[in-house]
Amino acid sequence: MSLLSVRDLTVKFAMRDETVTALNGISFDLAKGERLGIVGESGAGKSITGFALMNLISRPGFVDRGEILFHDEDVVKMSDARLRELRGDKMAMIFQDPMVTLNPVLTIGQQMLETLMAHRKLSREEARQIAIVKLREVYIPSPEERLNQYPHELSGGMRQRIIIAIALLLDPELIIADEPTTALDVTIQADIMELLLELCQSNKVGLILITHDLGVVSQMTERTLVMYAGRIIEAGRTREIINDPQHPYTQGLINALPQQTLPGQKLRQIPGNMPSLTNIPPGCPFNPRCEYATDLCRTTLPEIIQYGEVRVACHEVERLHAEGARQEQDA
Amino acid sequence: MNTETVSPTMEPSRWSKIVNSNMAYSFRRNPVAVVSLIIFVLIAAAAILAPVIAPYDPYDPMQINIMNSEYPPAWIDGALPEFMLGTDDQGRDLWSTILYGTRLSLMIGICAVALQAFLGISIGLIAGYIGGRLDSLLMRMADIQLSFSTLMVAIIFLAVTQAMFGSELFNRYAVFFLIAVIGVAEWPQYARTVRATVLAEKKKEYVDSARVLGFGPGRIMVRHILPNSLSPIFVISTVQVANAIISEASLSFLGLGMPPSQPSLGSLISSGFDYIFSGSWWITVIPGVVLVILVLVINLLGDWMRDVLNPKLYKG
Amino acid sequence: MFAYLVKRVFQAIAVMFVISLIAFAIQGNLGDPLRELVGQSVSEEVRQQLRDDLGLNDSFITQYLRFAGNALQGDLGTSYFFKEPALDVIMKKLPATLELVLGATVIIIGLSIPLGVYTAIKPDAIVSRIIMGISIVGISIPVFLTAILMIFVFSVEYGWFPSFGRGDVVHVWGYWETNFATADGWMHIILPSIALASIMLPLFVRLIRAEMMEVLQSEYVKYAVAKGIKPWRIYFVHALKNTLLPVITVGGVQIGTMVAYTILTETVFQWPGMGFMFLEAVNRVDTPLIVAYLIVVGFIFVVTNTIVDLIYGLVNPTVNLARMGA
Amino acid sequence: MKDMNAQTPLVEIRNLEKRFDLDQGWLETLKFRNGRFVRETRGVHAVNDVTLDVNRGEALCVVGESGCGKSTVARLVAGLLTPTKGEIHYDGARIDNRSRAEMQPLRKKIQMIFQNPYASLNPRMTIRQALEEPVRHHYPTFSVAEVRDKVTEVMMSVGVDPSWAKRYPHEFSGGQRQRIAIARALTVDPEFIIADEPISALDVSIQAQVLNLMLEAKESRGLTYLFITHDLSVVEHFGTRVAVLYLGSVCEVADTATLFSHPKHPYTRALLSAVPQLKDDRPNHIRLKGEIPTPINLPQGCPFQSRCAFANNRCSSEKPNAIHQPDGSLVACHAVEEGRLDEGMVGT
Repeated sequence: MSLLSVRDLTVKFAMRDETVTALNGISFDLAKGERLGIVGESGAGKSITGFALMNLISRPGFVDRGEILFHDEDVVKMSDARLRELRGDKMAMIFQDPMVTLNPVLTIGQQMLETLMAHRKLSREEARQIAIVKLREVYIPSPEERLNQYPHELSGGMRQRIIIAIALLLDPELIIADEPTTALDVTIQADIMELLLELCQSNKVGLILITHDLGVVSQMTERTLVMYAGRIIEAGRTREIINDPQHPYTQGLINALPQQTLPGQKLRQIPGNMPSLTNIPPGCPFNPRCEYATDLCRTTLPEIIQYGEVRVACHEVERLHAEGARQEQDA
Repeated sequence: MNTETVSPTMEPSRWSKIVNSNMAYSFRRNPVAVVSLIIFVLIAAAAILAPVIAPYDPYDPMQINIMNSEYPPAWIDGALPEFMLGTDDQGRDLWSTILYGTRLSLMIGICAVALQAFLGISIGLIAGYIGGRLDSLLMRMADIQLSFSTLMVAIIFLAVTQAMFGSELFNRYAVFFLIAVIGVAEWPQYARTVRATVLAEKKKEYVDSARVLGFGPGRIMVRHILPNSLSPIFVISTVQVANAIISEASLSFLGLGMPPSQPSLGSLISSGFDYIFSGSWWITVIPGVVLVILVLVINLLGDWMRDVLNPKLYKG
Repeated sequence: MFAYLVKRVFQAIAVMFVISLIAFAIQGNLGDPLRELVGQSVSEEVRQQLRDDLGLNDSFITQYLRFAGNALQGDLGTSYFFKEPALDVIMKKLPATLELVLGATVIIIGLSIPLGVYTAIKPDAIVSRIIMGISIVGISIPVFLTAILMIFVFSVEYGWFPSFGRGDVVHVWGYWETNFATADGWMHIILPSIALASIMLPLFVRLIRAEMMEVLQSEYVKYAVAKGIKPWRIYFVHALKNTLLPVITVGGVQIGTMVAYTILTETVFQWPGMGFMFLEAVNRVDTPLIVAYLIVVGFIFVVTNTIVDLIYGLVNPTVNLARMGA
Repeated sequence: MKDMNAQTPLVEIRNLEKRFDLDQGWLETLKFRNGRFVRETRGVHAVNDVTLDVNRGEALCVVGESGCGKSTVARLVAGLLTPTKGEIHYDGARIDNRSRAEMQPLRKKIQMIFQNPYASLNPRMTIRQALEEPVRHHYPTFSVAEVRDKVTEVMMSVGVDPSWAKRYPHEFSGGQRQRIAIARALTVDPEFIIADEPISALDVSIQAQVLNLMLEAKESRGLTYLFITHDLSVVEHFGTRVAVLYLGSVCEVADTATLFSHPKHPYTRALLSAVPQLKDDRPNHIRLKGEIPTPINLPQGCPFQSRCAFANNRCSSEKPNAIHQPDGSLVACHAVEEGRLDEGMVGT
């Protein structure tokens, strides 16, 4: 049985004189303890997906249709009280920028204890002990002292560790991490990612990792969704997607990385820009930037279909595959 | 080499750009703003055209008959039909006096704000752009001056001036004293807002880019930073006009502003206050209502502007 | 913290110095002390003699030092009109003004926080819209006009409240007589307090609402929601403290405006406080009293502003610890 | 390396140092310690004794993590900041102590591209105004038509349709704005471009477009780059030489190929291993102790000692000098100098 099952999730934003579809018919499943990456560029809808899973979309955005089944219970239809029980307890979230995630006027201890005491009947002392244990788990030195400190006294990496500790406080079944290391330095990013991976594996916690960095996805996750303009365009096992991407956009994204080209040579760029949500072209949203686009692509939206090991939303996937195979033979 | 083939659409004309802009759109969608602007324009027009509209000239002693004093407005028993809103304690036609008074209040308000804006923008730009000791000195001064409040500074200044010059001389130049004191006393509001915006803008890379291109500080301040600091200046200018009108009225009410012979709305209210207990409420209440409506529509426009432009105003 | 403290105290002293200079300059240029003392009918030699005796022919610096020295010992001159020490006159009037300010402050703080928080939490509710509508009308009515209209409605038309004076006061201690001990005193202070609060209250409601709405948009509030924290805790623990930090600063700045408004309110209600006294002193060209008022008010500003600054430093963990830790 | 030494470098940075004062007024420098007052100044040592050359036609990449002083170096070279100590020479002439007027002729030659394309264009100026302004300023004799031609030519070369010139920056996407910012720098025909993280605010697919544009411009216009970045994969692709900075000091300078195949400094090694690779299944990096210290009142000795697995007493007392290695790279590390490092590596 899957832990999380998302069906046809559609999120819209009410703008000046129209409603804009930010998330369009997203469907995916997550098994217990599974790690899933959601990749895409800014504006693809990956962060909105993360917030929608916890029903945290606020005005002017709203969930238009679809369901998010967490243990067969629809998060979209939950009462506020039931949502509060779930958030921070069975489902925890790690935000993007640790410098602004913690409340500047409350101590680390206050912010950890309030989370515990909102969900469990615990005395302050019991809660404190749990907080200290969790801070140790994320390798925070002298955790007792940290509890009395304010966020501004700690570095960004330290704060993100504390946020991970807060996420783990109530032994959640699912952690949603929205670009957890984008605001951090490379060496710190590597430490945090390793820590997150280790904790998810040892505690059998499901992870949804939202990122723009294919390298991170490759190291951290078992399965990957690639998003473009509010839709999933490719989904499957991470290895398959990295090694043998099927959708022209995924291919372009991987090929555009400097590692994929010899130094000094021209990078294989994807032309153009991601369409803005108010102005998504008809047919396949990627068609104006796609070198394989046909008339069909310009008029009809491709359904996401099973192709080999992955699911992919592209009319021309067979032709592409054949060409790819031919090129490989040539080479 | 690039494949962005999206051809530019027809260049829209300047006028249609204005009409379709965010600001015009939100204006049309906001009935409060539309009504406020209409009322403001009506009041301003009436004030400017006061000499044409007003049936009497309140400054002309020949047209005033003390025997006509304290007639009620036309809809109350005992009114004289030629005085639509009744008369004041000196027998002046209240409608004409209010028109002239509004004219004075609005003029003092706008001129004082123009003076504030000139001082505040210059000081704010220089303090923000040059920074360092000059900046901290100017801002300390602004903080201290602000904590004493405009009204307090104005009251003390005008009280001393009046005592020094005697009321006759003071009354003759009251308009200029008021403009000067309200204009000078409020410079910190502007200076701090402008400085905060300048500091925020100075950090942006287009200023660095201009410096790397070798432009001088004058050009960078006026051509690059100032145009990007306009939204907060617009917003506070509106609010400041409203505040200046209130300040003028308050000072005149205390007898430190416009004299009763040349009344602004504030001095009119003040002179009527003594008659409120004898039942002649209109001398106070009608100019009071006009004053409130004038200030209210300006504040409503300021509110709307703040919502649309959404500038980060300097706090504290 | 040390530097912060010393800095504030130094600044306070500097400001008091400037105020005393201004006050001294006013004293030197406003009116002729001899005329007040001896009238017109005295010969020129006697005048010269008196000038020497009073030290009016000394150098500017000597005169200022004497003025400042006397001021430090509480001697701010003798009121021409009351014929008693100016400081005594002011100290007698001070409690009335302070009680008025206290009444208004209680109204402002007591109402602005709940109203501001409510309108920020429920911006679209009808009640919020009504509160915001009233508040913008509120900031558009000058204090003196509110006072006049209240007298007109509640005193003249309905006769519910008295229109002037302090009514029955009870002597407490020293110069202090209080309004809060008798029913009549309460009746007298209600209208003036409301009038004094009338422009500041809507200002603070709007300020708190704006700050609170900004804080509610912040990442840390979103994060608190994502942790499953109950709404009341988010509003009153997470958001309110961050909201009040900038409000404290603005509050400090508004103290000056409040004292200025007491002049208006006291004039309308003929409230026997410092403000009313000051305006009378201006009309009588009672220079020592004007100067004394200036110095006392300046002193009150400086002290309250310094205290507000220190409170801000103590409440805000980033200011406080950053300075202490270094 | 040898034939490069034959000609003088285009830019020489000598013992550059930049310190930002943190204290506001001397009162804050007074501290109460052990019952007595002590005067203690606090400053951010953003750049400490940095010596670097930029040769003609090369793309020197400066890499490091936040707070390492890489952006400060860029801003010092661009003349946006004045160094606390040290010298900067351009084409043999000293430039760091010049007045604005004396700098004017060089402003045409040295240009800068910034990180955030949303902030580097004046939002109140149309593209045309933004591009014509520098041309008018530096070529006052140009006629209106000449200015227009110049701007059109540059716009074409960066792939921005000249008919868009009437528009304002907010009508463009991030990638397009960065093209326009590059165009603005190119309008004055510079020979040296300082690029401060020019692609880190952009999406992956757009990064490639901008990098390609910069490479093209380098070839067609013979540009020299000082390229500041935190992204090592970009360095490998773009740079001819790399300088690694840590806490305001240079750790290692080497040819790109040498640095990536044989990194020597322990920090460089850690940095390289931390980049997530597509091929990996698992994070597999050299773990550093602790975190980057703040550059306030730096400790004695090697700046990296607090996080270095090889640090010993010498490292905590003596700051290592950059020493030439057999393969032409410069490394500032006692452990490398003493050969301790590779023994250690054999052990693992």
